[in-house]
Amino acid sequence: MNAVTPTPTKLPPSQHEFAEIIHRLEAGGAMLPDTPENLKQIIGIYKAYAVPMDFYWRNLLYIAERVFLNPLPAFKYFLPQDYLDRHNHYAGEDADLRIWRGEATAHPELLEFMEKGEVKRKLPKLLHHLWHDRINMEFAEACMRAMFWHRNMGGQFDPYLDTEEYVANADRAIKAYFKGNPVMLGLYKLFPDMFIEQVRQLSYYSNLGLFWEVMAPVFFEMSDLYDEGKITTVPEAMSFLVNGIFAIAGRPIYHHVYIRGECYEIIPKSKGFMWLYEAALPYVEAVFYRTSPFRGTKSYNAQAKQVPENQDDFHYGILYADVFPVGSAGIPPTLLMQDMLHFLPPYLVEYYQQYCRGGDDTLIQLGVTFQRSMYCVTSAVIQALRQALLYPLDDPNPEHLQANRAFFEAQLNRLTRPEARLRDIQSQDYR
Amino acid sequence: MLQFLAQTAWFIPCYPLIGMVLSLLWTPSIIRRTGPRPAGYINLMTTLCAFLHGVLSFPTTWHQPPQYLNISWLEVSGLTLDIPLELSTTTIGAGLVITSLNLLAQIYAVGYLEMDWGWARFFSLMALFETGMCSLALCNSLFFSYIILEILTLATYLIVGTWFNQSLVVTGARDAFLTKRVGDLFLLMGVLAIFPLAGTWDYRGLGIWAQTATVDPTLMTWLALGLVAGPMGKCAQFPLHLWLDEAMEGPVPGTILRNSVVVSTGAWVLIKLSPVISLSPIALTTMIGVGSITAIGGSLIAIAQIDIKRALSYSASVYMGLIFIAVGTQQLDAALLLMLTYALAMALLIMSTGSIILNTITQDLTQLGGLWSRRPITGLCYLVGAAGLIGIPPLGSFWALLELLDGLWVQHPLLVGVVVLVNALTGLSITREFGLIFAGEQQQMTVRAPENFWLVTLPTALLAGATLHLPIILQRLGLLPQWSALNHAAGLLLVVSSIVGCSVGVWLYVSDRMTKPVQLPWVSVQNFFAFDMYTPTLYRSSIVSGVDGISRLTDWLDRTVVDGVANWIARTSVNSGELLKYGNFGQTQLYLLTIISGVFVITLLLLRSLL
Amino acid sequence: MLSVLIWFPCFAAVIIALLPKSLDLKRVRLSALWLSGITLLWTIGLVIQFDLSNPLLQYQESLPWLSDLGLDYQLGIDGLSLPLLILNSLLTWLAIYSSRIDTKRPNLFYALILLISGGVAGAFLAQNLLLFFLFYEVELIPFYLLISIWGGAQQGSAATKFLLYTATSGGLILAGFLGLIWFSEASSFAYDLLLGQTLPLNIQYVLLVLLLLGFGIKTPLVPLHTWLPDTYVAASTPVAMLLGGVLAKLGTYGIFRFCMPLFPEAWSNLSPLLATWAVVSVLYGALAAIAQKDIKRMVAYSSVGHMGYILLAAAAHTQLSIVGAISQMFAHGLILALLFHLVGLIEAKVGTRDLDVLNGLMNPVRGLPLVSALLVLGGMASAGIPGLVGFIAEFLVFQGSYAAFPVQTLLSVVGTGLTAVYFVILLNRTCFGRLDNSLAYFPKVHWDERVPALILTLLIFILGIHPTWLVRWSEPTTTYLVAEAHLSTPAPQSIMANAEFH
Amino acid sequence: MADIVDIAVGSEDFSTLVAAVQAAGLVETLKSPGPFTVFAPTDAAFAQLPAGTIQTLLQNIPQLSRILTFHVTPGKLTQADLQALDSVVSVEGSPIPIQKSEGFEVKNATVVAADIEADNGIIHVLDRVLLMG
Repeated sequence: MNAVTPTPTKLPPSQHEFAEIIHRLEAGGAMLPDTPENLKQIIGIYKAYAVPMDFYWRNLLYIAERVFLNPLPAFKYFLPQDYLDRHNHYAGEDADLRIWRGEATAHPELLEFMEKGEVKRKLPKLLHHLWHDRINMEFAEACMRAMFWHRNMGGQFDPYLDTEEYVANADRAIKAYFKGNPVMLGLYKLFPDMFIEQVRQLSYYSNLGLFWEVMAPVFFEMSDLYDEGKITTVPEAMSFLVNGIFAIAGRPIYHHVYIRGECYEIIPKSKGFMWLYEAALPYVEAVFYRTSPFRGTKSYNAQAKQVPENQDDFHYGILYADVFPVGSAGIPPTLLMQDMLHFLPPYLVEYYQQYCRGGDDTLIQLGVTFQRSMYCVTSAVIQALRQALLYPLDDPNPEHLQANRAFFEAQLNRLTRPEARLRDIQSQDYR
Repeated sequence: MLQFLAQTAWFIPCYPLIGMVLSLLWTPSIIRRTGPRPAGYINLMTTLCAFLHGVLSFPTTWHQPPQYLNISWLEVSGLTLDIPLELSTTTIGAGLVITSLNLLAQIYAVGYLEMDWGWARFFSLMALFETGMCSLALCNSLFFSYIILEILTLATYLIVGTWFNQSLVVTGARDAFLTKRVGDLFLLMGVLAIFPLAGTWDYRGLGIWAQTATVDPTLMTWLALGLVAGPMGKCAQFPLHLWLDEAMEGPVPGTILRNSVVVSTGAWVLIKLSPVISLSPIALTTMIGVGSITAIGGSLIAIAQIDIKRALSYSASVYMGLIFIAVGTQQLDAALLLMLTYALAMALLIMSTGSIILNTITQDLTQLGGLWSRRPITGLCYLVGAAGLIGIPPLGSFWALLELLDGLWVQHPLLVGVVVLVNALTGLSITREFGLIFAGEQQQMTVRAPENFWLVTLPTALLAGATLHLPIILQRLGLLPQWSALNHAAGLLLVVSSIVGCSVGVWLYVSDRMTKPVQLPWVSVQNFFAFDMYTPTLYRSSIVSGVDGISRLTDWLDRTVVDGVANWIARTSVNSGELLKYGNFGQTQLYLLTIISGVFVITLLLLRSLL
Repeated sequence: MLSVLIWFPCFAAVIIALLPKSLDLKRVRLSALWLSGITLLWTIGLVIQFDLSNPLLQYQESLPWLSDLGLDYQLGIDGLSLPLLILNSLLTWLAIYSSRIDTKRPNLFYALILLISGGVAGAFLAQNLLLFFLFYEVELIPFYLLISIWGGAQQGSAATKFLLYTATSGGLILAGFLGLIWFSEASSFAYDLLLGQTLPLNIQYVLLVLLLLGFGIKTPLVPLHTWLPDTYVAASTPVAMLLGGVLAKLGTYGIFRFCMPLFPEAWSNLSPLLATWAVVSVLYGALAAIAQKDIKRMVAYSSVGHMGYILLAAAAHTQLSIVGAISQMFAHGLILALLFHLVGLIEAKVGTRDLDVLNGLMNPVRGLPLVSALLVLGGMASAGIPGLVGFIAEFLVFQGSYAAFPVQTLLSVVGTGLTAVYFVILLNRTCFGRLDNSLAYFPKVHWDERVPALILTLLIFILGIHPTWLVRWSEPTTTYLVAEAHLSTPAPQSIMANAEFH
Repeated sequence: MADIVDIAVGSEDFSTLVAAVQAAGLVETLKSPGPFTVFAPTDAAFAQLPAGTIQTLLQNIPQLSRILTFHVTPGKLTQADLQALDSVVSVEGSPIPIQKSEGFEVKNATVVAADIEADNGIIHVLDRVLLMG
């Protein structure tokens, strides 16, 4: 068992700018201070995040597996019933590993929202869609595109997309998909790379879908445990995540396509791609750290040089983002905040009522909460990496402890940039 | 039915207006529990209605004399301000171009801005532009044209400012507003000055007046220059061209509309005013001069830009410059035709490059490359747009430029040279962009670059189709010259210049022969154009610092001299230092009040004795 | 009929003042709102019955008072005063609406505001010079108290300055009136009696200059304006709305009612000078506004500039320009009240008016989005963007004045350009930009606080799109004014003068 | 002499490892001539992994074999050979860093028993399961 029991550190105090946080990490804590208020916020937001995520992963897989190369996918967000009924591999009776004790099909709150929406009226799906009373799948796709575009973030998934084996697999699927469609086949003949590139993107749809399939039950379970009083501190919440990361690390990442009932394995499970290396770590890097500058905050003018020249230098993810403009133009996270707004647990709704503008600025208050919660998730990733690649926190060997510290410091160095929100979340007044 | 639609064509601008008002529901505080996308859908629908209305009423106007309508607006002290409308093939045709481009731009925006939350504001502004431009097309009065241009100036400010959190957007919006406003105010001066002379603002009336008018030449020159200055700002002509560059901070879908049709609004007014302006030879020469400088300078600047959007924005100024030349030499038909062919080609170029920007993140031409094999549709659309922009037969602009050349051929050989040179330079400029984006090696940012999804790609492809079909439509409408009537020499010259320009572009930027980035041997010359001939610096050191300095001086005068003297008088006249400590309410103030009341009463008593 | 507009507010003021001190703050405000609402309704009633075809005074009332003094209680209303009366009643109501719920000493506060409303109405209605002067002076004290008791920083000095300037203004006007009586040997201060006087030209000059200086202070015109920025800035929001929206109009009203018709020859001869003075005011106000760092001060200086247009129109005194000027008075009243209201809201929520601190208020969730949107509209209306009420008023002024003073008119057009400059600076700094994270915890704006702004915006829009409703009130009167008051268009100065409006 | 698999089967400490190798179908490979250097985590090392980790891997054979092949490197490298190197490349493809510390440490694991010779290679016993990254 992973035991993040706090131990008194045997090393001299760290000289790092975030020494206090490093000591907290060395004691098995998180970057987020351990207060009941923080705990309530992050657990509540995990719950609110997990419900739309339950939609995201199903829809992502639907697009990767069924919609595939449809040139006019106007209805790609209209999820068919079998994808809503599709069993999550980590929840329900028949789970591979039962992380959440709830059911394996789509979450009931999600189903209710899809049916009645925020207008609380049962209307045809299309009307809900047109009224923008729906889950913002665009956000999930943007996360996927961030992973796809940044590509070079460890793991073997991305290099595989450039292999001849992959191209051959994709070629078979493309030809099968467009069978009997001479126009598209002709176009494929003319511009094969265009289609292959699309399939690569679809493989990332699958990748992210499989990643989130795991995270949704993890968050649901955390919410349930908190409601039952079984998670009482932020480090406990974090270690639940760390355990989850390990438990699920070996989950295969693949891309299957179903064309006329037949399965085409574009990326077969036998490639051995793993959830941790090929999905989770690239996801954290691409979405939490990098993404790309919001057009509403940075100029893309080439002469202004506000956008870095190297993808490595991109630091615009949720750990850095300024949440305050949420709701205005050019600030993409608004889509996610809006999605979470529908599913806030009552205690968070009540909590937000007490501060700032009460119900009026929930979108931003929950955005800040989300930022806090993602600092907790990042802490879990850092602790998990430390556990996997380095040494236990109570290791008797001071050299090992020093190695741990060097690792923590290296991780936090990325968060010393002025725009990082690590400083802000240390205080409860940032909301 | 069709007749009814044709008669009610004045309603075309009202559809987008309805859309605009409805989409205000989603701006802050009204509908907030659900997202803002319906605002976009509503505007798409209203634009579609406007477009269909135009399409259906267009054929009935064909070969018919223009219809004139008057809508009364204001009548005051002998000044009657009716809104005169002209419903004719040209005006409804212009409305069609506007609504169709806006329709495509809005579909494009639904895709391009799918991650954006500012839909209501953005789409309502797109609708406002559509309303404004359609009414400008229909409206037949200088006064109302001025009103519309001024409202569009405000709309430009707001639409460039869509992403107002970003600092360069803020300055860009400011500069766009102020530059256009400067032009507008000159136009307003012209509007004010022409009325006492002509007694009307109706374009028809002005035309009739201009035939017989005898005005003091100096006055006429100033008046005509004022009337030209307004369109100069709108058309981003030198020296009022800077705003278009900065306006590129706005979202791409807005740019599509702005660079293709909004900039032409000025040219449209200019064409309408051309009988008046032609009363002043100096104004005509100025127009030709400004147009030529902008056309040549702009194409050189465009070649030196590293930002895709900016390179194209300077090409917009260039073509507006050509239109200035056309109007300046009284080639109104050529000007109108060029406006049409240019609008489609430029919109297409912006759409296809916008599609690149959307998912390769960077706008920097030096960071792109190697996209052809994976983005062939966008690449083809770009090529169609490029071919449609410069003089390559049989696409649209070839005919427009040919008509222009034909008109210049005999009397203005120098201008023929200018047009041909500009055509070649633009050819070079757009092949350069093509080479840097699509040819060459993949770079970091272009390794993963799939073709965009249908909401972005489909409107681009549709527009490419329209650009390709434009010559056929022109042929049907009888707007293309007969083969026998062609000026073959001019045509040949034009084709050769296009080929030369493009070949140089291909040689430098598409083939592997040259190392990128291509450097001129003279860095200072390259920088001179890359930094827009240093006009921003020039502005900062002249007008901006001038206004700033004078305003500071005024403020200083106000604080020290004016206020100081007043205080000094007060102090000495009341002659009580204590009284004027300007302290809190206290005895002194009470004292003062008593004095005033006393004076008041005494005056009354005095009066009694007086009378 | 008309007396109600004067005495009902005064009566209301007494009631409010006598309300028990223990009464809830909200109740006091609400009663003031109701009472001023009744005045507003009464005004609307007058408007409905107003005979548009009659260019002369209507609803005349006349009571002998101190006839020995030549002071009789003579009231009347025409197309010049009607829009201003509406403005007065409307802005009083809105000012009370926009007062803070927690205003201290509410009884006195609202009583004073109502008193002002009655007094201003009196000044606009008075058809006796001395009566006008009495009402004109009577404003002074309540305003003084309102500024010095409820004002912001430096309210004491600002209030004193206000008092000194306006007292001087009153003195000059009184001197002018007395001189007029003295020299014309009239038996009374009755306006219609004096209208026909024919004084020697040099005496006309002296008296006209006295009156112009007096009204020029109130308007204000450069360089008599320095009380204005201090006073407007120190005054609380409702008081600033009244000061800028209504009180300043007393000055311009005086120019049109007294200076122009009483001394027609002198006026015609001086008008080129006046037009130049107007341009100086316009440009000076705009330039000074550009340099301000305090948004309230900026708006205050904008007022100096805009008053210049009215003087320009008065100098040109063509029919069109006068209609334009009256429209401009009304439009400016609406716009300035809106701007002061919004600036007040921003100050109340954000806690600062400093352009260097404010930023990003357009942000839809944490900013003040609606306030910002309306501020954009207000600023643009002030800068004369068409479709809003400011444009048509300014345009009529320009078109009307161009025939008489082309150069001055064109320079004033430059002034509107400069207006655009400072409003864009203001909007860019306050509404656009990034919200400062450490500051962005403003309290929310309640619907209640937005109502005055929304009403004003609606009017600005409606009158901008349908300006007939704005100009029709004053048109017959101006026709009459220009025709009857022996005013002829000044000697042709340029070839423009062959202008004919048809 | 016994091959690598035989040695592992014969020891009490490697029951998890052996089960995993069998499940992953790597028995044949490890019986082949090789030679291989195998870093063999003990049962205690596997037990340190959080609950569910092994279960998930056993359900997903390709992933399991990827982890296992990360513990194997081609060639027969003794402690002395290894300590001369900075890292070796595993059969999985990722590098395995060799620590330059006092003891014999492979990545973050300590070698509890080194240089167990087999027919087709050599075994080093680890106190911790190695993970890529």
